[in-house]
Formats: sequence, structure tokens, C-alpha cells
Amino acid sequence: MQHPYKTPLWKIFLRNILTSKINIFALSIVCISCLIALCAATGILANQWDVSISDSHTPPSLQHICGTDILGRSVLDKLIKGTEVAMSTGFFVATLSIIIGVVLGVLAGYFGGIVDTCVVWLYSTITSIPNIMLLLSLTFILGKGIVAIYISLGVTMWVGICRLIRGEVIKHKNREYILAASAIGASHFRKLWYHLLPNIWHIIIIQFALIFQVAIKSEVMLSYLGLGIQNSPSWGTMIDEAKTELIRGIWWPFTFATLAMFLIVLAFNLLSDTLRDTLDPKLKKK
Amino acid sequence: MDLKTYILRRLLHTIPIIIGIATLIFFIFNIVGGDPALTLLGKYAKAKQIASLRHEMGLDKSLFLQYIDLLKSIFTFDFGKSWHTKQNIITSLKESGWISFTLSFPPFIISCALSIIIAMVSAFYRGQFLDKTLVLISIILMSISILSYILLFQWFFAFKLDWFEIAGYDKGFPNFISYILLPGIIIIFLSIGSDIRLYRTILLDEINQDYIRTARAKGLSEVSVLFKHVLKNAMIPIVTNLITQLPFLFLGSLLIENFFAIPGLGNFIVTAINTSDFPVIKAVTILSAIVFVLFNLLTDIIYTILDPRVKL
Amino acid sequence: MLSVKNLVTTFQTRQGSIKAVDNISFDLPKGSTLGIVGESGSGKSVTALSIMRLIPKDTGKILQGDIIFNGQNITTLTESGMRGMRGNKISMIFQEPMTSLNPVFTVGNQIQETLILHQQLSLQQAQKKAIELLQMVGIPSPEKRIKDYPHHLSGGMRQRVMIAIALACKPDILIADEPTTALDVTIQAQILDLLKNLQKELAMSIIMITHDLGVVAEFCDDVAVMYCGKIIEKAPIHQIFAQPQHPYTQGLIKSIPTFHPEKSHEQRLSTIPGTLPPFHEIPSGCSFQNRCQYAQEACKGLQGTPPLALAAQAHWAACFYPLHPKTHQD
Amino acid sequence: MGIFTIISPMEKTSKPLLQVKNLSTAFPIKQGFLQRTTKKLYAVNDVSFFIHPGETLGLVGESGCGKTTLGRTLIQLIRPSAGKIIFDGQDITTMDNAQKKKLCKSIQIIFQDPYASLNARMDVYTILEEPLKIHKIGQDRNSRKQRIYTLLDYVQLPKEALYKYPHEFSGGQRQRISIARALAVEPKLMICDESVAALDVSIQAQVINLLMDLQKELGLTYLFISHDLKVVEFIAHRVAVMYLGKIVETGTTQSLYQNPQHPYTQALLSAIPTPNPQQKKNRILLQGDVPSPIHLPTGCYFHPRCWKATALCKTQYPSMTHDIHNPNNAYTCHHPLQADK
Repeated sequence: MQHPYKTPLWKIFLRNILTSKINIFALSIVCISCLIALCAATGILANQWDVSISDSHTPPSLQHICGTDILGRSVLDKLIKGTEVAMSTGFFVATLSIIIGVVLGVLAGYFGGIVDTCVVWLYSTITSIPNIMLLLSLTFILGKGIVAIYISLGVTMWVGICRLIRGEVIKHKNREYILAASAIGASHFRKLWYHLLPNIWHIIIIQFALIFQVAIKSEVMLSYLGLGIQNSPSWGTMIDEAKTELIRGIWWPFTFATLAMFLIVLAFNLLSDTLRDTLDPKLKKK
Repeated sequence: MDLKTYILRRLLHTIPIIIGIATLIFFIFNIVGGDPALTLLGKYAKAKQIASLRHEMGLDKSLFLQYIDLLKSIFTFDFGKSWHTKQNIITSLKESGWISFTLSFPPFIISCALSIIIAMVSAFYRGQFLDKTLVLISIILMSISILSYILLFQWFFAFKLDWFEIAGYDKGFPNFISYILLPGIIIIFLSIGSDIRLYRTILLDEINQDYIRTARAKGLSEVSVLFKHVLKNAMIPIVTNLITQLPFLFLGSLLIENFFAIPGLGNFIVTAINTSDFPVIKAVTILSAIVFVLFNLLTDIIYTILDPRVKL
Repeated sequence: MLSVKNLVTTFQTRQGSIKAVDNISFDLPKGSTLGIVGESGSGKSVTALSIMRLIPKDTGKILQGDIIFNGQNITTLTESGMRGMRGNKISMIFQEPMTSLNPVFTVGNQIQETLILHQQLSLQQAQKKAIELLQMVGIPSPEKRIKDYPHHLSGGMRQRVMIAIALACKPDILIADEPTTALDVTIQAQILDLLKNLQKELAMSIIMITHDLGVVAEFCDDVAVMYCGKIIEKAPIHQIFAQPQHPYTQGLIKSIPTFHPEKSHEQRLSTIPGTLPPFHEIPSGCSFQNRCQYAQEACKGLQGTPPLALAAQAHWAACFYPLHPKTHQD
Repeated sequence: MGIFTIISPMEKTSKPLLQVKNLSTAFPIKQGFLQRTTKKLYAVNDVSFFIHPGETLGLVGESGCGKTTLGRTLIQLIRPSAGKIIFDGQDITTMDNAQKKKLCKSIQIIFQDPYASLNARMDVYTILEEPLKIHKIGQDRNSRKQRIYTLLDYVQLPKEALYKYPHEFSGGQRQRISIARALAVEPKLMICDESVAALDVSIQAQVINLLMDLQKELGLTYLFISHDLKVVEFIAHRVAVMYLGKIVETGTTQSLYQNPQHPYTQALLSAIPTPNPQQKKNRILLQGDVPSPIHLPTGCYFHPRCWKATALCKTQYPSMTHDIHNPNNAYTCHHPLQADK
């Protein structure tokens, strides 16, 4: 009651994860997906995904666990390739938007004045344009392909985190520990880097997990619209192809793609929930 | 400051935002976007053809004049004609926007009411089994892709069970209702998970406030504490959140309309993308942004009315 | 009027279950004022919330003990029965006047709520009564103030409104949890004066929870000193200041700087070494042993926890070696 | 108002370490359609005082009287709008950034909230090393470490404390860490901004003793800002009482506490509850609340709450007057209490 933090936060976080079966499940899903994505990217797994290995639309069997698609290619290999696309999208988009959002948010919140006015103007402009329209226009202009998706998602998704970080910095910069740092003559850089940033890390981490899963969902949607990755399978294109297959009773490409995506997004949602419970002091008070 | 001056001030504040929107869109379409005439006519077009098309689209003017044209179109609401359908854009937008609205408004209301009620139940039983289950269910609902929802529901409810129309639309009343039922249900499922979680957080925030303890110390029952004291405070962020969502109802859901072949604004946009219909995309982007700005203004005004603490 | 017997309230924390209130007993006669003093984390607020049965359900609960109010044991009362007590027979005011009023309801509305709930008044009657109440707590032009929202009022005014709400149904007992801590000294004096006058007028009993011994000395008839969830000393006000029995009480009294016109500047304050142990590190035996200069082997747990025993007339102390044992009975 | 010649009991001949002349700190209030600054809120309003080396000046007042703003203005966290702050013969309001950084070595501050004033993500070693690094005190890690050990000795914390984080300490121990951090740069003047207000009584006494020991040992000068008159009486040599941004009375502690001249001072003193049930005193109950500093009363700011107010008080702000019987004391009142006797 008297001491708000008894144990370091990362220890509490780890304990929160390890004491709940659901969280262990979520963490292992994320780790396995990362591993799969890395293996696919380095060519260890699913190297030959575009080679047809069987007849068109073979149902799942022991030989082909997830069956084959219309061209007789392995659905499992396509799924693995799709994992690579999804995880890389999540990673790059989250990194990009965090960098933009944190830099602008910290600058705006800390220095205030004209910098703040400009940043606020910029993000209110961007939020005014409905997200989906901005995304569409950007991918439309940048051309189709995975890089276009990284950039357009990254450029649209920094706004939320920027606003959060700005608010948090404004709250923190008048706290006594920052004033105390000023009183011992600390420079702006020192105050920002050693004092402010470590105290807002948790928000950045929570946001990273959130943006990661939103990016995966958005990529699937854009891929479905034909704006996403070309010449490589993604979950979005797989579901798109399943549109007509489902009615013909070919359920497996759809089911497995849906399941894969559901698991990853669920895992990230659960993790960000645990992160929030651990790191957000507002909820800790309860 | 009274309310009138406040509204006037907020209106003035929207000017730089609208200019910002125009500039951003201009930057995306007219500078980064390359030459749309070339995109439209293809690589093998003759120079003369391109020149005449460029003239027709006003692309041979200087960038500054093009920018002025864009600003002009914001204030005159004249976005010209679609390249693809050759129809006046505003007329088509009005028609399809209304269809989108009739499709998404009823589910919006139902989902609001449902999620607020479920969030209240969850907050009432906070920390207990029911609450934990509800949170888990809402996370699961949030984690399913929109594509999967559509395909699954369409296949199961419309195809297998034959409860609903598979796709299509009929403009006449009441015929259209049978077409929007299934898409409507999907829309509810899409938003309810995140809404429950958001409202639950807002409610719990209020429940932990000191004045709730005061209310309990007065001898009020938990239900009346929840319905009177908590809800009235929580309604401020909830209502403002809801109003900011309204403009998106006109935009509809691209994917749902596309799948169910409902000729709403979303479908209109998808067609525009597939046919590289620049003016349409530009017009929709600008218009939706302006509607958003206006609704944001409305939100702020309603906020000041709802919350007695706000000083103008 | 009110008697608390062997009350134990526990909370679930990450470190396990803690006894925030550990086996405390006291009586509150009609019309008198009991002060509960202690440092932060000593369990005094939890005691108050236990009597009101407002312990947060998800983490804490009253493990054992009886709270007998007018011959009725309120620990066994149903929830709805208890609601009939709260705000009606037993009222409470809180420390934070700034956040304890609901910001979106008018002051009048919040006062009327209690009246309508417990006294079944009509809206008009309640409104009239609310104006009277505001007048009673010394708020100028109450007809206007009744339409104000809490944020229009200053801290002192809000605390007056809180008092008006608490006293709306003329309760038998008022529990005041640090009612003046957040206020300035001059406002504190106003509020204490107001409470004193209202107590006489309404003939109610008050439990005053505070960390300020000065407030206790001026306001209360009896004092209970709490340390680590236990009452370690309980006595009439004159006795406890003149002859504290427990070393902790003595230390507390001595560590307050007092006006000594003749003091020299070389003087030091006498202090209690160390700090209050966290709940999960409370030593067995006497919980004060590590900070006590008189601590002996017996205090370290071999003879158990020192019980609250009569050390002098009407003077109870939970100490094996009270400082002024029974010598002053003359 | 000018500088009044009050001689400190401690240093009768020495020059003041800090001299504040007609200092004002104002915050703009933006109003109306264009949000122009139409009014200014004077948190500190034409304040003058001085502190001699080795002395403790207590600054007392209720919340919102501007005492915290004054403290923060002195260490240049807030820019004053008028007046001079002369520290060690130099006017610090006109300094450039490099000089200001040097000044940080001479004036330090200890804040109220021991939980908010330490960075939760730094261990004690890093917290204490930081000022040494900034001001390049100590050539290498080793000499800095020696210095940090000395600091821990000063505030009576064990060496094991160095590698712990602030959350592992109690409020009193945290306040000791804050004091050690402030001492790291060997300041001459320490501003204690409500430094013991958030602590429990038993801990408060420990910290007050520590502060007084350090003063003796290191020859520190304190500006002790507090709302608690009992603590101020104990620790301060001289006291200044603030009300709505102005100093209304100042003097040596003993004479001010025994013979307050300003009615506000008297009301403040009488409002303190004393932990002695035998002593029943006549309490002066002030009417109403402190007025808002945005809408200041005319004339003497205290007149709406004053029981001695006359027509004169409503129109004219009284000037600083010296007490005839007690030349060390001064007050701003048209009707000082002395006249009663």
C-alpha cells in the first residue's frame, strides 16, 4: 500500500505471464510465429511453395497436412510464407510508426510552443482523413507491393501513439523528478533521454503490441483488395481465393488461413492486455 | 466566453486543418502520384491523346493553379465527373452514401446499446468469473479478421442455412431490408468486441473514483450507483466517442459492401480503385475528411454541454 | 452506541493476505468523540471503511469480529439492511473534498439524493431541506449554491457540502476520515469548529480519524492509537498526553515540534528510529519491537503479541512494559 | 518598498547570501475570442527579502499563496516578470545559460513529494552520480564513488542503498536520497519546498533533525518553505509570512510567534491545533476563503477576512512598516496588533 512498486516491473510482467495458462499460450504463439517467419525469410522453410506437389484441391491428409490449393501447391507452405508476410508487416509497421510517433510526440510535448502547434496540426490533419481512405490513396499512389504497405500503414498509424506520448510527456515534464533534474543543471537531452524516456517506455511497448496486430489485420484487408503483396502468398490473398472455393466445399485453405491469423492476432491482443495490466499504474491502483 | 464565441473559435480552428487536408491530398495525388493520364491511357497512347486528356482534366495547368482548383472544389462541392462512369461525382456519392448509411446505422445503434449493457454487466461483476469470460470473449471477437467473418457468415447463414439473401440489393422499401440483415449482423460482430472493452475501461475508471465511494456511503444500492453516478460520468467519453464514429457510417464498409454487392459508398470506392478513378478517390477522401472535421467540432460542442466542468 | 469487538479485516495483495485491521476493539458512547490516530498505513482508514462495510469486495473482507450498533450486529446485516444504515444512521466524510463529490451533479442534487433515499421526501421537500442543511453548515446564500456544480466551490466549501450530505438524515454516528488534512490551517479551524457545534446540536457521536495529534487533542474525548493494524493504546484524551503508556505513543507525541518560546536553537526533536514495517514484514511479537528503545526479550514473540491490557485507570496499552504503570491512581 | 535594514541575529555584520528585491512572477491568463493575454495572475507580487549565510528563513503561507512559485523562481525553473534576485553579489535574473548552469551548483532544491521527485527507473547510485557528471565533479569513477559514499554518510543511509531503486525505500529514506542528491554539488543555499509535509510525524522529525545537523556541519543556508507553522518555528531563525503573493509580515521567529503584528499571522498561529488538551485557547476564526488571485481585493488583500478592517484598508495597500518595539520585524498592516496593547 505504501510502496507503489515493490518488485521491478519486468519481474511482475514475467510472473503475470507465467502464472496464467492463457498468457503462456499467447507468448508461445508469438515466439513460434517469429521463428517460422525467420525460417521462411531465410529460405529454410517453405522454399518451394510455388511448386505443385499434388493434384488440385487435395483435401488435408497425412501427406499434405493442410491440403493443396487450386494449382496443387501446398497450403501449409503458403501459410508459412503468409506468416512471414504478416510478421514482417507487423514488425516493420510497428517500428516505423513507433519511431515517427515517439519522436514527434516527445518533441511536441517537451518543447511545446510552435513545435507543438505544428505536430498537433499535422496529426489532426491526418486523423481527419478516414484511415481507410488515406491507406487506399497511399497504396494506390505508391503502387502495389509489400513495401508500399509497410510505408502506408506506418505513415497512417503513428498518429495514435504520437498523441498518447505527447500527452504523457506533458504530464511528466512538470513532475518533480524532471524539475529536480533541471535543478541540478541537466541538459534537455539528458532530461529527455535519461529521465523522460525510461518513464514512458511502457506505453511504447504496449503500443507496439497493439499496432503489430492492427497492422497484420490491415495487411490482410489490403491484400484482399489486391493492393498488397504480389507474387507471394499472404493470408489475405488466400482468403480472397477461398471466396468461391468455400461454396464448392473446399474449406481447408480458408480455415487454415483464418485460424493462423486468428491465433496470432489473439496472441498479441492477450499479450498487450497483460502488458497494460502490468505496466499501467492507473489500473494497478485497484 | 459564451457558447457562440466558443463555436466560432472552434470553426476558425478548422480552417488550418482543412487547408492541411487539401495540401496533403494534393501532395499525394498531384505530386507523388505521377501522371494519371498516362495511367489511364496506358503506355502506348499517342502524345496528342495524352495532351488532350491532360487538358480535359486540367493537368496542363501549373501546380499552383491545380492547387487552387482543389481548394475551389472544397468550397463549391464540385468535384467534376467520374472518369469511369462519366457521372457527376456528387450525385453518385449522395446516392451511394445514403445506401451505406441505411446499411450501417441500425447495426451501429444496436451494437452501442448491446456493448454498453454488456460492459455494465462486466463492470458490475468486475474481477469475477463472468467479467473475465466477457473480456476473453470480446478479445476473441476482436481477433477474428473481417474477411473471415464475412466468408463464414455468408457461407453458413446464407448458403448452408439459407436464412438470408447471399448477396445483392434492391432499392425499393421494404425489399432492401432482407438484403442488409446479414451484413448488418456482421457489422455488429465487427465492432462489439472492441466497444465492450473500451466501455468497460471507461466504466471501471469511474467506479474507482472517490465520489463513487461517497455515493455508496450515502447508502445507495450498487445498481443505482452504477446507473446514476457511474453511467452519467462515463457517458461523457462514451457519447463523444460515438459521435466521432458517425461520419464513418456514411463511408460504409468497403469489404462488406463489396462482398454482398450492395451499391453503397464502400463499393463505389472499390470500383474506383479497380478502375483507377482518380477524381472519385480524391473527392471521397476530401469530403469524408471535411465531414469528419465537422463532426469533431460537433463532438467538442456536445462535450462542453455534457460536462459541467469544462470552462469555455 | 457503537462497540467494535475483535474486528479483523484482511486484504489480498501480491505478497499474500495481510491483516490491515488486526483484532481491534473499542466502544463509542453516545455523544462522545473517539479519535483514531496513526501514521499512514496503520489501518485507521480501513477501520472506518469496515464499520461502513465499504471494503472493496474484490480484494478485502471482514474476516471476523462484531460491530454492534444500537444493540444490532451490523456485520451480520444483509446488504440492503446495511444500505439503510449508511448515510442514515452512520455517515462518513472523506479526506479529499476535491474528488469526493460527483462532478456532474449539482450540489443540491447530491444532498437531496440522501434525503429522498432515506426519508422518502418529495423533491420539493428535499430541496427545501437541502437549503436548510447548507445554511446549517455555514454556506452563504444557499439558495444559489444549491444549483452549483462542485467545481464551482473551494475545498473548504466542498467539505462543508460533504458534511451537509453526511448529516442530512441526522445520523447517530459520523465517521470523519482525515476531514481536514487536505485543507489549509485556517480552513481546518473553521471546519473543526463547525463539526464541534454540529455535534452538540445533533447529539451525535464522532469517530475522528487523523494523523494529527493536535487535532485529536482539541477535538476528541478518547483516543485510540493504531500501529500496524492494531490498537496499541486507548485512553481518555488528558491521560494519553500526560502519561502515554506505550513507547510508540510517547515517541509520536514527542516528535511533534511544539511552541516553546524559551527553546534554544540547539534543540533537536526526539524521534522514533526506523520506519513503519510493510504489512508482510511485521515481526512476530510486538510489532513495534524493532523501533522501540525499551524492547526486551519478551517483546520478540516468545510470549506472543502483547495484549491490549489495562495499564492505569481507563487506560489500555498493548505493551509488556508500559511506561507509567498504575502508579498514578491516587 | 525598498530594502529594510533588518539585522539577523546570526550574522550581524556579513552580507546577505541571497537578496530578493521587488520580485514578481506573473502568469498570463488567456481570455476571450482571440485568447489574448488580458490579465496577469501574480503568483509572487513585489516580494523582497534576504537570507544571510548559515541562516534559515522560514516562508509560511497557505496553499496558493505563491510560496512554491517563489521557490521555483529562485532556482530559475520559472522566469520572474520583474525584480532582482541577487545571489552572492550577482543578479541571477540576467544570467545566460552557461552561468545558470554554474548557479545550479550553488542553489539546490528539495521537493515535497518523495515519491515523485526521484526518477523511478534509476538506482540510487545513478541518481547521485548524475549531478557529479553534469558538473564534472571528480575526475574518474573512483573519486565520484568516494564522493557518493560521503553523501550517503551525510544523510545516514547505508552503502547497500546504492544499488537499490527508489521504490524499495520508504518516504523518509527517499527524502534522504533527495537531500543527498542536492548536497552532491555542494550548494550554499538549499530551498526546501514543503520537504517534510508528505512525511509521517515520526519520520518528519528524523528529517528535520537531519536538515538541522547538516546546516551545522556544512554551514548551509536554508529557505524553508512550509505551511506547517510548528515545523517552521522549530527550524527557522527568521520567518516571512505570505498571503496572496505578498509578504505580509517578517521577523525573527521568536518575536514573530510571540508578538504577531499582522492579523493574518495571528489568525494562522491561533488556528494550529496544539497537542496539549490542557491548553484551551481562544481561536480566531477567519471568515470565508482565500480570494482568487485572479480577482484580487482592492486595498489590503486581507481586508475581506480581517476583523480589524476599516475603510482605509479597502482602498490602500499598507506599506511595509517596522515594528517600533522590535526593529527586526516588519509588517504590512494599517492596524497592527501592537496598538491594542
